[in-house]
Amino acid sequence: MLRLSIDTKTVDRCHEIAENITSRVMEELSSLSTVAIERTVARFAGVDGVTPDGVPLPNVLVDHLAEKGKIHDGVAVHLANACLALGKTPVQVSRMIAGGETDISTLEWQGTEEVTRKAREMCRDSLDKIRARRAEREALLEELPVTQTPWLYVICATGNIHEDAVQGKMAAAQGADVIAVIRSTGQSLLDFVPHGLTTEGFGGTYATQANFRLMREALDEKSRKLGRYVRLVNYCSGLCMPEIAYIGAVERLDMMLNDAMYGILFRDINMERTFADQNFSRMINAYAGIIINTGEDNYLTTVDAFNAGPSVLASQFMNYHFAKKAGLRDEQIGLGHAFEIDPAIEDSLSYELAMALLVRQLFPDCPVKYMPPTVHKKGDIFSAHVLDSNFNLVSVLTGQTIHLVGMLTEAIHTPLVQDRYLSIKSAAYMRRAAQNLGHNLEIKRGGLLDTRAASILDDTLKLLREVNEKGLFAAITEGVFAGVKRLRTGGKGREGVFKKSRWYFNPVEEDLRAGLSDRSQAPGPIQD
Amino acid sequence: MLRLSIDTKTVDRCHEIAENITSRVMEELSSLSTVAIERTVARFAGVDGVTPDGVPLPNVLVDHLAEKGKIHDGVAVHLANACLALGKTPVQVSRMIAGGETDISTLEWQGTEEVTRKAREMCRDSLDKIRARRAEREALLEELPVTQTPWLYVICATGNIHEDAVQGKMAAAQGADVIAVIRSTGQSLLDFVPHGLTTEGFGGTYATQANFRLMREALDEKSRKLGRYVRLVNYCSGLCMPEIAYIGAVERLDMMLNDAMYGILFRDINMERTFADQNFSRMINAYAGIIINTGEDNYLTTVDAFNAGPSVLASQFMNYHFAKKAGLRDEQIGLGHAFEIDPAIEDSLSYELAMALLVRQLFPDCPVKYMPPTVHKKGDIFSAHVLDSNFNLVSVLTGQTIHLVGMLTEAIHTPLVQDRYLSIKSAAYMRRAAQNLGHNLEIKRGGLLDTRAASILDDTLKLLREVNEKGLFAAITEGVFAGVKRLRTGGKGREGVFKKSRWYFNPVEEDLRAGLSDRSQAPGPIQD
Amino acid sequence: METGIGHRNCQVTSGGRASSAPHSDLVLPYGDELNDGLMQVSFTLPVAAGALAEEAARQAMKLMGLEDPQVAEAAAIGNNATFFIGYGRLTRPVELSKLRVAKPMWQELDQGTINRLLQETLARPLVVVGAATGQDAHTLGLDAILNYKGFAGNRGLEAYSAFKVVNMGSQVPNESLVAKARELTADAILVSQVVTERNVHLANLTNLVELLEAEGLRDKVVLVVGGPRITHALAVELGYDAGFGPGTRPQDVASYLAQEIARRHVELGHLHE
Amino acid sequence: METGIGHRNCQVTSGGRASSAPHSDLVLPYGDELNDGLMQVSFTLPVAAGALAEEAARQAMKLMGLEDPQVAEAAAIGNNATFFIGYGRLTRPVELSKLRVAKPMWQELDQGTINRLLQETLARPLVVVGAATGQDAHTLGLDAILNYKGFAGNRGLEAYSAFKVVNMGSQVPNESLVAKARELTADAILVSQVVTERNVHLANLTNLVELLEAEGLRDKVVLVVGGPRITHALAVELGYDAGFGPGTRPQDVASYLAQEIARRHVELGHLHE
Ligand code: B12
Ligand code: B12
Ligand SMILES: Cc1ncc(COP(=O)(O)O)c(C=O)c1O
Ligand SMILES: Cc1ncc(COP(=O)(O)O)c(C=O)c1O
Repeated sequence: MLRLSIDTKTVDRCHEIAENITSRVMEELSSLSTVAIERTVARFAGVDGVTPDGVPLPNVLVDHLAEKGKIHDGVAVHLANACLALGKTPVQVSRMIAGGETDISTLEWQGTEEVTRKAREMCRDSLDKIRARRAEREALLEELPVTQTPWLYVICATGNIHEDAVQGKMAAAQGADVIAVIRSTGQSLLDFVPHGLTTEGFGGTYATQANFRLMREALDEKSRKLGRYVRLVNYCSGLCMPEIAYIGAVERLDMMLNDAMYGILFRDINMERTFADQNFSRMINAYAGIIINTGEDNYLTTVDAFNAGPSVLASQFMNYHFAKKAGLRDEQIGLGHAFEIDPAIEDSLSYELAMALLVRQLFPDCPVKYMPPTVHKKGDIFSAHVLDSNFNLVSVLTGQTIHLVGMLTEAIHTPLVQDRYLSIKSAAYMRRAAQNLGHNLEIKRGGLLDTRAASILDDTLKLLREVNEKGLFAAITEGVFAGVKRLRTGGKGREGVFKKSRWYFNPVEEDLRAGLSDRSQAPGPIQD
Repeated sequence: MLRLSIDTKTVDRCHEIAENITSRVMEELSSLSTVAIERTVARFAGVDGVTPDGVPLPNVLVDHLAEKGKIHDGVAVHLANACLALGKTPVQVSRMIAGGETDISTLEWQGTEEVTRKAREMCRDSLDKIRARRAEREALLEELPVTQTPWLYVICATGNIHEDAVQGKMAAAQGADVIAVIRSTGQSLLDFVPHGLTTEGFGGTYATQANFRLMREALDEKSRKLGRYVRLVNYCSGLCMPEIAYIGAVERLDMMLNDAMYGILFRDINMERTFADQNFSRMINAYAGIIINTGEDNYLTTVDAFNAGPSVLASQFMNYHFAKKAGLRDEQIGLGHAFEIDPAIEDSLSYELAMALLVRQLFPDCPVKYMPPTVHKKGDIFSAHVLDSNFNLVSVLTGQTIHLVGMLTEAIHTPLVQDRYLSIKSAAYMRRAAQNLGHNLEIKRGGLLDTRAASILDDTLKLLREVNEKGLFAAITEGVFAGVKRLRTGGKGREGVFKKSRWYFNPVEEDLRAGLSDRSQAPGPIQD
Repeated sequence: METGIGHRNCQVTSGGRASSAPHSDLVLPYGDELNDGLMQVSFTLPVAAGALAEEAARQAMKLMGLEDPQVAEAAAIGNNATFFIGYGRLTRPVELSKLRVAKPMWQELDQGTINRLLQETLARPLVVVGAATGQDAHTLGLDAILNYKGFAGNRGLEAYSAFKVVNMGSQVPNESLVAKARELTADAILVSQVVTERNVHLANLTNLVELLEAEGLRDKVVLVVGGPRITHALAVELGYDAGFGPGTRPQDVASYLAQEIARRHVELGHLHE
Repeated sequence: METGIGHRNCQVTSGGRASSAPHSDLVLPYGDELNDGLMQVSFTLPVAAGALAEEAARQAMKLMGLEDPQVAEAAAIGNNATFFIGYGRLTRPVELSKLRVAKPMWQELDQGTINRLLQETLARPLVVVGAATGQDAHTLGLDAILNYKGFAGNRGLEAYSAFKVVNMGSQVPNESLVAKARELTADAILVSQVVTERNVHLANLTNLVELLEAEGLRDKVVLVVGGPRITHALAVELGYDAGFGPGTRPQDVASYLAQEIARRHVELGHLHE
């Protein structure tokens, strides 16, 4: 069994510090909410659909309250009040606003107790539905068990959801355990969730509720045929993290890309916005039994991977503690990692193995999401295929759980049908060929792998200490992660952050918290 | 450092038995010679060239003596006598025979002492030349050192020697350390060595002295440019083992495929012929400082590789002891092994690793020639490339010396220029990426690898015992190796075996033996 | 307050065309979406790496009728040659209905049925002589068909009571094969040809037909050839009755032989009527 | 006694043609021997695996002008589609002398020379504004050219005294880029486009040229685009001054800019004369 010799004191210390860093962020944020969170509450209340010119009703509602200076109380209060006052459903109220038929900020107050009860009640259906979908998933996993790890995870990105569904099913039949429909370029910066089935995207397909549903149905059908539950993935990151978390929960997605800092570093989204949104979105993920995938692979693609180890680990520690605070169980925290060291350097395979094993050992109950080489792939598809093969090997040797299958054409285009076929075939071969190899080898004590792992871990502790001293906001301002510097007051979506008023009320948050602390309702362990 | 736990007693026993088996064969053979051996002696004496209708003069000479019933004395005696009697050189004598101008069996006897001296003397030039070529190689290896292992070995097989030279140089520049020109189908069953530069072959290029020379010059030129000595390989197997050994020695080839039993099992060549020829050819190889490559890979391609382990090892033990008897140093004995387990089975990579390591450990000073997967490659060149990648990995992990680079197009055609480029690139990547990995891992004691290796070694001992009981001739008759059954009295080239008369004399053999036992003249250690 | 970059109505369609649409008669390669024509190529040009070589590569792709040719990789591989990997779009479709697919005429039968059919037809075992001919030493393919053990779990002809199999092995000269067939009055000759470099198999296979014809044996045997580069169409073109390619199972060959022999018997019967 | 299978005189030639022969103007792919035309292809057809699909694959290869098409692999990949790998021989040669190779006009200069040339020409630093435009968030390529650190050991434009570099980063709307260029009276605009799926880059690049023209800025700047799918020919076609593809080093771009600016200055000088 491959195991590194790791100093557990250093690990404990990293956890303590990360816990401290993230607690401070959460504290600072406790007084803030965002338009995305409020739109999510509206969705929980059943506000769905678009205006004739395509504006989603949750945006209509929240924009209306913002315009009227009432958003600080939270959307739930005013929406519930309006429902009571007008005798309408939340969606009817929203349509009236869209049509200019009402200004809900001026309606008569229906009494705090009444309004609060109404607010709670109007979100209850969604919560029930999400619990039902979670139960459905658990039942399906019993009935259609996934018996092998790593799970082979592939991407569809045709831009056309109908085509994605076809190709997703093909991939599942070829052996994929997980299908991700990646999003069109730019969706993360849209401050609304597109609506309906979509057939045009660039380098990906829009994440919409209708698209999620169509994919889920396609994969459910295929899962039954294959006798193996095929998981569906999308992204809840960008400016609509919590809304997409909601949609995904309702449409029974199984995993969601969701990182506490990705938006800040890689999309220049405002810090406060991101930290607030990630927390609420993760609470929904947690409640829905969804596995999150964090984005540490992005450090490895952006800066030299040989040197990025400590920032990857530091980020994982923080992502982990943010996730725990949002109620995610270890089994739901798919920490990101990737195989991105330049293949031109000597001993690259040894370094990859050391790092993959280190991540695995530090978070033993987390299903690490291990990402393939990308940056160092060039147009030579044959060599790229071989690079992936070593990635596949390391993944199997180190017992990873979620394995994003690399594509030989990574440097050229989003995967073609045959690219997926070839890559899955290769990954499945390695899973079979090397399945017990890791159990029959041992790490030489004090050798290259041990020393490499120890030095990365030490540097991680240093980095976390530095961040802790400065505070996370300041650390990011100074470019500690991925060399990217962001201002607390800068970035996109900042105008969507607001201070909660003393009357602020969010019934969903309350219910989620209650549900998550209630052991009987907490999502069960991952089946594999 | 990867090391299996191996029972050294079993290993010692295997050596003892193999030593016994091979000694008995050698004893039985000591009274026999073959036309190929005699033609080789003729070549040592300078008999070269062809008749106008293309018959090589060594064949003319030996056929003549055979026809006259005089071959039993060995060619040297009668040729030397003729030279003295006619006042001609060996080649002149041979031409006269070809022209029907003389019958050397009827010439007057010039006196035993005179003839013996002449016989010795006429072969001396060739022996000097071979020693000079060996010294040349050693000097070149000093000057143009090969610093990395495994040596990357690729094949040229265009059929046209000029094209082979071009492609061999390309491959060397791409990173190949060793170039083999493989032979046209069917050459092994020719009972003569074709002459001159050849431009047509099927799946390979004819082995001729002119072709050897052209390739050697091409690679010497390239070696200088690259600052790295590029080794040249050809085959001395088939019906002309010793003749090709001679040609290779003179043209400074560096390696030769040469197996004690390959001809018997895979070409249905007569047993006695093969055992006699292999011994004489190996003495020449030994003297010339050439590394032989044995053919155990062929068992793995012919029968199910998962089960062929014991026959591979048994054959290696025997090949090793035959080789030692012919004067080869361990460093010259490139025992064959291959990566041929069906990739469809579970744990195939673990089994390959166990076997590769076992071979490596059993023959620690022999430069194992590790062959790539072939049989289980199909038309899917991408998957084939990945299979090769695992082969490359095992080779690097286990510290092999001679690495025959697998080709992604193995199932389709002999290598194209780009196939070699891609495959060398991939093998070089693995050599770099995993160079120290094997030193930083250990085998788990008593795990899958240890037990697999132990069981193969035990079965090898059983098999050797069985062969020893029966004797090697009988064992082959019963199909113990590769399931192939051959009769001692059957097979091709049998008519070329004859009993030595009491006057039989072979000056080359004597000088080779003397040279090989003389430590100062023995080839130096391999530089790497 | 504005919601960020403004609303954008993503194109919504009620039922976009998807690749599962019934396939039409005109087909094109399918990469990212049905009929997008995507084609991957790789090749080497004897031109030194550089702008000229890349343009030459694109030109080569255009000569193949590939639109929008992209050079994904251009690697100098020595001797002033450059290796290319490219992608382009084929725009000329394949018309499925126009294709002529040559197939030997047989249905898959099980071992029992084959034995019975042959027993009924011949009332004696069918004599099969097999060989890897010429200089070809590749016997594994032939063995897979003939030997008891068979191939991929499917037993070889030796395992059938209805066949008497003589496997002559490797590097058998055509002359010896013909002699053996005559000696045994073989019903079928099964030839394997694996080495195809410089089309050496074509000459060898043609020579066998000529020998058989010269000896008046051609019509007396079912003549079959197999190997990784053999197609039925090629076999027929060369004067064989059937050809079998990669992945052939013994049962396929047994089924074919049984039905072909039965068919000939009936025809012969008619002839004698 | 006979020596085995009899003598065979292997064809002997004094100097067979080898591939190192000087390359002619007409070139074909080079696989096993010069100009043998060997071409590897892979593609998927929406046809269920089987004889028809294989024939369709051969037909597709024939449509590409490949002779002797061989299907090496045919794999069912689901949804009634089959993936093929094949080899064939291209017989129509590429005529090298007929090729038009579009290249930006510049010679490689070293850092010192570039700095000097620009200093002499402008007597002030050359102002460069760079951005990954539209929705493109891929900045590594642009950073490789602009940032001090550079690419593969070759320092970026920031490392030159003669450049003043403003790197606007990712997902920059064309409008913002144009505004910034105006604000700084930029001498050169450097655009990166990496996402090319569904040709999204073409629309985006065209739009930038239109904006610059509308603002009367087009002639006042050297307009450059780069990215893994960019060629100089494409760039020129889209109305750019130069295009840079994969593997571009900062020095290439610096050399080009220095020489282009110098050239324009001279022309302008002539104009004013
Ligand atoms: C094993 C092997 C060998 C073994 C053969 C052992 C043996 N007893 O057969 C050994 C090591 C001896 C060998 C030697 C050589 N080989 Co070889 N060999 C192979 C290899 C790896 C596998 C072939 C094989 O057995 N496949 C498994 C069988 C079951 O598949 P199959 O032959 O396709 O058979 C199936 C069908 O085709 C069909 N079939 C086949 N025959 C018949 C006959 C009938 C009647 C029917 C109905 C069906 C049928 O049914 C079979 C079952 O489905 C291939 C590469 C590859 N991966 O394919 C190279 C390969 C065939 N060999 C090749 C070459 C060049 C050689 C040599 C000439 C090299 C040399 N110069 O030394 C030598 C010389 C051999 C000679 N004189 O012919 C080339 C041929 C290139 C070409 N296209 O012409 C190949 C493709 C390798 C390469 N890329 O260079 N080889
Ligand atoms: C790193 C990377 C990312 C990183 C980017 C980080 C960053 N800060 O740049 C992250 C993870 C964020 C990312 C995200 C996405 N990516 Co991305 N990514 C890559 C990847 C792996 C490497 C690209 C790279 O940086 N190469 C290294 C640089 C140095 O090379 P280069 O860009 O070619 O630049 C050189 C030259 O082209 C030239 N050059 C480039 N620009 C310029 C400009 C000028 C002026 C000049 C003179 C020269 C020049 O000089 C440079 C040095 O030589 C490629 C795959 C690959 N291996 O190429 C995919 C790839 C480019 N990404 C792709 C996609 C689809 C995406 C996403 C849209 C996926 C999604 N739906 O979520 C997202 C969204 C991004 C967006 N909105 O644009 C596709 C694009 C497909 C296509 N042909 O359109 C690729 C090819 C992967 C794939 N096969 O799917 N990606
Ligand atoms: C956590 C996370 N979110 C989102 C994305 C996708 O990017 P975009 O923001 O363009 O959707 C990634 C990509 O790697 C990611 O890791
Ligand atoms: C020892 C040995 N000799 C010769 C050969 C080549 O075969 P042939 O006899 O056709 O030259 C091989 C092929 O693997 C071999 O291993």
